Amino acid sequence: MNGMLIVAQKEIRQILKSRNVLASAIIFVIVFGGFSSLSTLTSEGGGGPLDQLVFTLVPVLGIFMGYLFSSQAFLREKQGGIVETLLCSPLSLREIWMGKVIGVTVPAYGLTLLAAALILGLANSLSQMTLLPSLPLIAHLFTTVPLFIAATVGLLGFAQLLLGLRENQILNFAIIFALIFLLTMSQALFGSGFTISWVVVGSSLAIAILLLIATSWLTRFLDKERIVITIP
Amino acid sequence: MSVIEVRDLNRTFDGKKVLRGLNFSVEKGEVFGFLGPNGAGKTTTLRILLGLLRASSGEALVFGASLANQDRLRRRVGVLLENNGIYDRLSARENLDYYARLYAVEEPRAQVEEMLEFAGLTERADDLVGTFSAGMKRKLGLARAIIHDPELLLLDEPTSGLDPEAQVLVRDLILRLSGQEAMTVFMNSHHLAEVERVCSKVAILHHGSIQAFDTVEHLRAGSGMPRLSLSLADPEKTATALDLLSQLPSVSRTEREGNRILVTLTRGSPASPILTRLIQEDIGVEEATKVSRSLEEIYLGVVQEAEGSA
Amino acid sequence: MNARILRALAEKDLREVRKNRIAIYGAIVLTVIFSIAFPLIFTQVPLITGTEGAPDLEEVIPLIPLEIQGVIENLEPQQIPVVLFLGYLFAPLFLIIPLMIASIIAAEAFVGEKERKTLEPLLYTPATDLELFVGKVLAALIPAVVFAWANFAVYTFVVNLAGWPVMHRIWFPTAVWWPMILWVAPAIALMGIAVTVLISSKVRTFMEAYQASGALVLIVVALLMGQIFGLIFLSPFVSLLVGAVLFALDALLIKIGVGIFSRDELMTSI
Amino acid sequence: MTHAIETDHLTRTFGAITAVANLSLSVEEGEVFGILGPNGAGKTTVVRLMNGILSPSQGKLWVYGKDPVSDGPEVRSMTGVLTESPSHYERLTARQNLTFYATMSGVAEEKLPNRVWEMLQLFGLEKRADDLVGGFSKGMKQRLALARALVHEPKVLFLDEPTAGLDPGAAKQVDDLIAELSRQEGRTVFLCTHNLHEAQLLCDRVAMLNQGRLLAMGTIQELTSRIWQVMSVDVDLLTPLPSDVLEHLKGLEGIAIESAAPLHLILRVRQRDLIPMVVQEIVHGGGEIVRVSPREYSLEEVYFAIQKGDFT
Repeated sequence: MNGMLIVAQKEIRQILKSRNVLASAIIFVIVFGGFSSLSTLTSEGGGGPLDQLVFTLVPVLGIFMGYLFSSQAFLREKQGGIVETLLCSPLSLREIWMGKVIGVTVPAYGLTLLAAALILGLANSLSQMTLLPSLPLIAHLFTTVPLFIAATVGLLGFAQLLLGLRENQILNFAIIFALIFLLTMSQALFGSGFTISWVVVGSSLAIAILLLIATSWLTRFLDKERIVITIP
Repeated sequence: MSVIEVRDLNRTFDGKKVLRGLNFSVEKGEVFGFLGPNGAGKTTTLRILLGLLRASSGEALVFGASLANQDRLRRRVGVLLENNGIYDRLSARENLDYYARLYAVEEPRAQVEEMLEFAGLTERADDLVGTFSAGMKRKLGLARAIIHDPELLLLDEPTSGLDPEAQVLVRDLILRLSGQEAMTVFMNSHHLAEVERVCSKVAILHHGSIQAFDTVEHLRAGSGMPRLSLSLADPEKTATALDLLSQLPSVSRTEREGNRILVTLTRGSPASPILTRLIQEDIGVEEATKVSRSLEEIYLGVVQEAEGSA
Repeated sequence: MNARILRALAEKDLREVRKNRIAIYGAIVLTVIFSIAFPLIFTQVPLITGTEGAPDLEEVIPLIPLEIQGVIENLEPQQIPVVLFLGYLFAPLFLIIPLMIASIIAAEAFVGEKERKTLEPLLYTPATDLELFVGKVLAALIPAVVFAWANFAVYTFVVNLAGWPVMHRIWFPTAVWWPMILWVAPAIALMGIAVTVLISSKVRTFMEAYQASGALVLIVVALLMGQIFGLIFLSPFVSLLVGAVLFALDALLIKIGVGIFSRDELMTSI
Repeated sequence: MTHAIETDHLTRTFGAITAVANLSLSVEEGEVFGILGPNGAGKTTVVRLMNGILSPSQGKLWVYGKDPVSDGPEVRSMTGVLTESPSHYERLTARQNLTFYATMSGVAEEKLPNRVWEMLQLFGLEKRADDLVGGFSKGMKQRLALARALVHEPKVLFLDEPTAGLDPGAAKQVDDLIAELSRQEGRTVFLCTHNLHEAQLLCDRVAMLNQGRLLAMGTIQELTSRIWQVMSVDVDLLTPLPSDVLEHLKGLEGIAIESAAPLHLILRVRQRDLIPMVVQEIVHGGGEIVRVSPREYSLEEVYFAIQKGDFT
């Protein structure tokens, strides 16, 4: 347990120190967050569209952050071969994986909340009336979003540890496309008129929890031999 | 109980036999040199010992257990692989601190400082490791590997890429640890001159099986007749000297090595008649030294023989 | 400049790219999405939903630039989305193709070599700095533009063929596409290369360079969004202008790039 | 006569760091010239300067009379470089790699296929010529890198750690090949190495650097005799030496007796060439010699003495 937290702490520290990655994350947030809140304002209808926007866009941003940071924590270590030394430490493979997942999720979630605040703040300051997020949306931000990020990071970390370099490059590529797709989808979604109710939030929370359970079930397939053999 | 015990170890990768029935053991306090050409299976053996790869059959025990199912046992083992296990984006101190805590070192702070000093990095302790030279990183890697005072140290090419100064440092450290603290050391190495100086025992691996496993002295003693290396005052006379020597009954073979002559004596023959004979013929001798075979010669001989029989 | 050296360099880079899965899969994915999937979706949707899609468009039409409104006035309702999206609004999106291909190859040619340490041996050859630079730029530019044009051909074919049941005639390409493909596409490909070259002096791995230059996609997205929200309309004239601006920027960036790409600078930064 | 390489007060700084300081040396045609020193001594920078990859901050240098800064392409077509890591285009075959470098280095189109094939054969890679380099072993990659450095028949060969990371068998092959290139083909070899054993075996002359400064330069013997003016010699005997022989030895010019056990003498001689005379005197006096060994200083001892500053 303790070892896991040590790993998590190190990952957080390392992510906060890598300026390149942080910069691209922040640029991404500003461009898409800012852009989206601008476009909501051009459409009419007040709080409804904003809620929808935050509901869909924020998890996507979170997933993007998780993706950016997890390649730091998992892929980079594998490319360099450092992971082999880590596997020789007294931690179990599951502890290492968990530690890294926590270490990536915390800063990714932090930045995501920042992005949500930015979108809401910008929308508020630019429109004449006060646009407050609804209660279900707030619940969504504090429960579903971190779970989604953790599940994504867990899955990505799992794949990055076990796959070879080339497969990982393909995976990376697929993810970039999936993200662009998700972004377009989330933009498209807020045009249609559905509202963010407790039911919607609850069901997305259920999905997140299921995903997380599936992810932790996958960890039984973690295997040191697979990792070592696929080190380039 | 042996610190390392390998019994009938086999490993296949995609139907290809990489290790074929390995047997050896390393005792407490020994410095064990694991030699062999690239691709002989050294890294695979090391990884199986570390519990990173599975054995196809046989066992590889460390402290009587397999590290593969005993993660906590790793606390007694220090490892320096080809990769130093050091994060470029953290400082030297942060790196050591991380590992000290991973290995649950009792007084991490004091230990980190001590290790920084050992690696000669106290002044650069807070600089990012990315700015270090290859030699500094290797030293830091070594400091990292011994930060928890392991009982067994496994090293993969510990001095590769190091300059002569750092090589001496590492060599002295290995000797000190094994001498004073009875640490057991297992090292893969290509640097035979170094292995000769630090290792008490060696094994030579070739195509996945062990061709020789003994102390360096024993290997040397078993590797042929005594030899004498001569250096003449006047190199012009080398050819005459070769002629003369090859006729003597106590000489079984003569070879020319640049300006030197290498004479292989028949067993039990003294060297003095040879010198006397040369002086009588007015061939000045500048140097006459008995040479024992270097580990390099022994190694090349063993590998060549294995290649021939394969 | 020695043509034999330029050719050897460009050929070598291309040969390597052909074995780079990320480039190959990228190219395939781009083709499938942009040149096949999009035209198929947009031509088939009106057929399936019938005229139901039309009311939605009623709201959007006021946002559409006047120039296009003139074009779609005379169309039947179910032809409108086809012409609107495939014929006009998608044009800037198509720029992603030359941009991404150029960025991937350039990242490979400039940063990939550094990452795999093959750059130093290359610097020890008698080729001049400028020859090395130009050879690598050409290796990225030519295939990117050729690939974009080939995709344009595929797109034209699919749009006309799949659109036949709706349109009943060969109507594509529309005028806005020509300057976009012939003039803006090379400009943006060159932009991708120039930016990658500049980034290459700062980053150490291919992936970093590729991800960073991916930010350029934002330019395209901005053009696209701008067009969709009716802020700008890329008429042939505007396209020529955008292309000219891009080329001017390219020239500036490449000038800086040539300065960075000297042996001394490269060795000092490693 | 022009030297193969000559530098005159060569200096290169990177920001506040001086990588090469006031270096003046010359390398003769056909010799194997070793350059030794700790990491960061400036060895790699020197090689880069000599190939015009870096420009000097101060000072001048010439490779066969050409300035690498102004005549870079010309100099580089005369030089071949083996870099520290033998990096190749792993997605190309051995033949494609060599062909590419041959073209870049200006090997004529009509000679090219033959030359490439010759190199592949020379380095024992002909069977793997059309396999991707990615699947090669370290030793094969190193041989391919040597082939790459030699494909345009350079006059000067720069080798940076040519045997680092190779197993002893492969290392010996490479060492033998270097010796052959210089001894039989007359190429000039500029060798940077941490392996002092290898330097001792191969180098005609060595230069020792530290922090960019030249500490010493010369043959290993010259350096040794400059550090240790007196040399001690061990003599083992089969039977005790007659006392008059001992007295006689004491009287000789340039010779002193450090200790004289019945069967073991330790002498101090001023020069190496006095030793044959000593041997002769003992044998003529009826002594039976089993072993004569001058205390040999290994290059390692010389190296550490010089790096420590025992030599000024």
